[in-house]
Amino acid sequence: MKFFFVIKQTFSNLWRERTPVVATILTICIALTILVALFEISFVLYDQLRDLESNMMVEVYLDPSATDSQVKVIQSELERYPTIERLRFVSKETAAAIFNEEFGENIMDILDENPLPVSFEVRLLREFNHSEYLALFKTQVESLKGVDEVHYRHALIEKLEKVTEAVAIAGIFVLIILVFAMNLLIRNTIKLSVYAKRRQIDIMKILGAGNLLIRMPYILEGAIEGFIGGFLSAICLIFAHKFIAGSFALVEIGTSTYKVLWVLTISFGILIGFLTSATSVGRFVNKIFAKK
Amino acid sequence: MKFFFVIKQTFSNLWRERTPVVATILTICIALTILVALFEISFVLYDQLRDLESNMMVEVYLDPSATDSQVKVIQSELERYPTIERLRFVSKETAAAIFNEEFGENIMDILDENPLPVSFEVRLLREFNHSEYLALFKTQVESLKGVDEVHYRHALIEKLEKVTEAVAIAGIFVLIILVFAMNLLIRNTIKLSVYAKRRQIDIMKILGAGNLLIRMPYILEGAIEGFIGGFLSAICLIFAHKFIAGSFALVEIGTSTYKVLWVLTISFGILIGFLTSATSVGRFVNKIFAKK
Amino acid sequence: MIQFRQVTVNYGYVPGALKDINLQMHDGDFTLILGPTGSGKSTLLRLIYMDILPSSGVVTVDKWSSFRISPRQINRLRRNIGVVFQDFKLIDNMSVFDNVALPLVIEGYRRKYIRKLVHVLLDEVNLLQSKDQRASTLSLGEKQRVAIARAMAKNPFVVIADEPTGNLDREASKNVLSLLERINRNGTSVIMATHDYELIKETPYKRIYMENGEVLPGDRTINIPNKRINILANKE
Amino acid sequence: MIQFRQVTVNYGYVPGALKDINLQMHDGDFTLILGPTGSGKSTLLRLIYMDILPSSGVVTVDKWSSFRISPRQINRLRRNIGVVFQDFKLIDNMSVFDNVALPLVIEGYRRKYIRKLVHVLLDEVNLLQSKDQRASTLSLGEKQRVAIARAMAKNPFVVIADEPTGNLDREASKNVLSLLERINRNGTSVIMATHDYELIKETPYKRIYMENGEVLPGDRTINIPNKRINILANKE
Ligand SMILES: Nc1ncnc2c1ncn2[C@@H]1O[C@H](COP(=O)(O)OP(=O)(O)OP(=O)(O)O)[C@@H](O)[C@H]1O
Ligand SMILES: Nc1ncnc2c1ncn2[C@@H]1O[C@H](COP(=O)(O)OP(=O)(O)OP(=O)(O)O)[C@@H](O)[C@H]1O
Ligand SMILES: [Mg+2]
Ligand SMILES: [Mg+2]
Repeated sequence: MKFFFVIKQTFSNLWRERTPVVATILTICIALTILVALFEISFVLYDQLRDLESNMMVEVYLDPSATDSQVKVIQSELERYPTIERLRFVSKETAAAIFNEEFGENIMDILDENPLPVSFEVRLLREFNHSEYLALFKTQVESLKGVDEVHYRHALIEKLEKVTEAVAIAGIFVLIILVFAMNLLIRNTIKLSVYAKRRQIDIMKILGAGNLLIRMPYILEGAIEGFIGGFLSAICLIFAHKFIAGSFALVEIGTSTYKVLWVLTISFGILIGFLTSATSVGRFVNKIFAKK
Repeated sequence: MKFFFVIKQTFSNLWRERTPVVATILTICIALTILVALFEISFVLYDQLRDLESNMMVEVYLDPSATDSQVKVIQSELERYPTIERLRFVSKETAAAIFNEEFGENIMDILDENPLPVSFEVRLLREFNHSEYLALFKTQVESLKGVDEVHYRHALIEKLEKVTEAVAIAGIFVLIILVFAMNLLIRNTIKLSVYAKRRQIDIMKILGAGNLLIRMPYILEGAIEGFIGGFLSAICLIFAHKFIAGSFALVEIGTSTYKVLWVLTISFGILIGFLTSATSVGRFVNKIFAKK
Repeated sequence: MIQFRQVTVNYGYVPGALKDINLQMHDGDFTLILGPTGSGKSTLLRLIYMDILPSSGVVTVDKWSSFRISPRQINRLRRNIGVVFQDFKLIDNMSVFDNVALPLVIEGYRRKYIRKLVHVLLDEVNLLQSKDQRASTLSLGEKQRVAIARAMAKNPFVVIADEPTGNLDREASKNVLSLLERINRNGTSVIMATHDYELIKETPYKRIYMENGEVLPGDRTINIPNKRINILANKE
Repeated sequence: MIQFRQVTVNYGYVPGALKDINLQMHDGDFTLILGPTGSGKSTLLRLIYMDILPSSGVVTVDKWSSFRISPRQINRLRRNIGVVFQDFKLIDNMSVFDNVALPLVIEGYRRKYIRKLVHVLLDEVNLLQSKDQRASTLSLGEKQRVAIARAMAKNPFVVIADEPTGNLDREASKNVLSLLERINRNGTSVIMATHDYELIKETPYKRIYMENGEVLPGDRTINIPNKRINILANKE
């Protein structure tokens, strides 16, 4: 009978006390939505910045005196690097075109001969595109025979790196604080909704009800509210995704993440609703003696 | 006497009903802190990205045939541009040094003569550092006599621009939604804390109390909670600032913003506490007839 | 004057809490509402201070009619009636003093005047020594006396007392009755619902006897039935 | 057996709600607690179901002592006592049926059994027709009867009734008394606080007369004082 009682109590509470129930569901929904959305936004942003970084090219200039076979050797050396994503050979002609692009001047117009060196344009794998590895790469490759200099735009890359790092740190920082804050907001709401029902809890206690029996309806209620809040939050997030995907080509989101979203928000919602109401009721259950 | 009654009621409520009072203050504090912090973070981030953009230089290459007096004229023309922040003359020698830097090759080693053109390095004012204005600037300056070509790295700048724009749009978007969400969270909390006191409101009504008298203590209570919440939020934010200023050199925050912070969070806290409780009580005041 | 014309009250899906009531109470009357538990006494009284409106029929109280009354007018009406609620309706976390002062505060009286008047009222119900106690900590008899003091605070044109002696002993009950009688002598109408037939046995006041939501005809003299039945209360 | 030894209760800064009480109630006794309003009757009863603990002294109830009792034991104690609270303590948004069923649910009885027993109990207090009504919508007399039904639900070893007839008419009051007497004849102790001297005038039960937080010595026969005083209640 206790089981039936708990179930009945839970659902009649959900229906009759709409004000606190709606407030709790809304709070959970909003908190989860903000949390997940900010997580995603900072993730995408970080991604974009890293992408910008990886736009930076490393150029390996060869000695003008390097022979064709030396070039071949260097190329195969470079191809063995697991950290390189793309490797492009830049002939004298291509270099002239780049010169033209950079200096707005056709080098062949000025001189009869093309003085520009042969080079390799290297794009490193994303995760190695940071100044430390680049410095290592530079010394390693420059020690190869026939390589004159390894060059990359360190000023810009370092600046970008700083920004990206700041975004990452701030993101993690904000998210951790946010998790706490949102948890506290949800706790607050559930605590208040239990507080509004303290008379009922007092009566149960004075009839000698055990802690579990008093708590169960609230715990279940919290879990159900968490479920609904998480569910609504997933819907909000998916709508937001659809809207953003429609508006900005920049941000691409796979539809496969939707499943993760459902699972994440709903399970997190249930968990927090469950745990929070369990502990909130406790505060009111634990006082045994009347204090009116 | 009504005045004294309201004041007395307000303060005795604040003291006696600690659970909802603390919950409301916490909610307001958290909501405001998150709101302001995210606003600042996105502002700083946007700033940093814009700064990165403005690192991009515009180069104005002159005709190799340009005479010294032509160069003077061009320089004074450029100096008249109000959009230019910094202007640097790049002599043939400097250009050679830059060539060396870019191509890892001393041009004087290859040739006897320096074939590089004289140029101006232009850094535009931040707010003009976007592709549209750059295109305009390019056509305008290229029409000057003695100017060969105006050159800037449009691929990178456009990409950066896209990211910056995305950050700006997402930032505004998130902040607007956040303002609504936080408002709703605070409303929820205050509504719940009023809900917990609905019996008292019912009694006041049945004694024939006017709406204003019933509402006033709650409105005042809300305003005071808003004040405290805003105050705490300002303290949190200032601590966060101090901590961040200590950790990252990157982010510089003027201490003059502290005053703005105090004013902002406190006045916003009071406002939202005031308005929200005013409307929340309304819901319970407006029902005239018993419905037990 | 208070008038009920063909008044019916249905509570939700339970119809007939009051059935076709016709009544008149004149200004200055002392009226007793009698009847077993659940017969509709409180419902009748709630109609007067318009806590509920009739499902059909019209209740007229002084110049206000339930047929057309605005929320603002209901407030004004309530401020002109003193009610001793059966369940007291004290504000739990206010002091005894503040509870009694409340109607006066609502009326906007001056502070000094309120303080003096509340002291007199509390003295009258013998609770002066408890004036700073929180209402929630009072014994039920004390609560009832606070409720009585509050109802009389504003010098209303009618005092409604719903079972004002339910938690009082004989002596205190008699004192409440004589208090109401004194108020009545000063011109205030009094309407009192009670089960305590013993208390009002010898009073000459008009009686309205209710049963099952109906007013029994005539001015019945109360005779306490002596049949011994196994069940409690309001079965006929 | 219930025993009070040198029990004192102080509420906050108001000392002496009970002063040095020494009492014994034997199993199977029917005990009446009499006294004017505010004299400490409810306080005495609350000590028995340990809603409060004595400020000094010891209360012993059956095998439990207020001196050393854990929260879990208090729950067990409360489940063995049936209490008719003076303010009923019904759960407002539960139905009458659920309210009466609550102690049985807490005890973990089977569903079918509960349904049958609650029907019998509600019939006994003549509220079967209201079994699905929400408790908050009941008339006060009805609430009181629900509280009585709930107190008797579990067949407790002692029933405490704090003013169980305050909201009932004479007839219903007599029925409640005879209900309590029937329970008592089956071996359950009954402790009843009441103001209604008329009701218990001719009963042979043990009386404890309280005044100002003290138990008056001896087994006083009640004589209703007839002195006419201007103030209400518990002034000596
Ligand atoms: N809100 C409500 N919803 C449903 N039924 C109600 C409601 N309020 C009262 N009732 C029912 O209407 C009937 C009359 O109630 P009322 O309170 O008027 O009785 P009463 O004569 O005052 O009884 P008592 O002497 O016990 O106070 C009761 O049976 C009660 O259950
Ligand atoms: N929590 C409390 N704080 C302060 N005083 C209290 C508290 N509870 C009760 N009292 C006081 O203790 C005294 C005894 O109260 P109690 O409820 O025991 O009286 P009672 O005999 O039951 O009266 P009644 O017949 O009116 O119910 C009262 O004067 C009351 O005001
Ligand atoms: Mg009634
Ligand atoms: Mg009592």
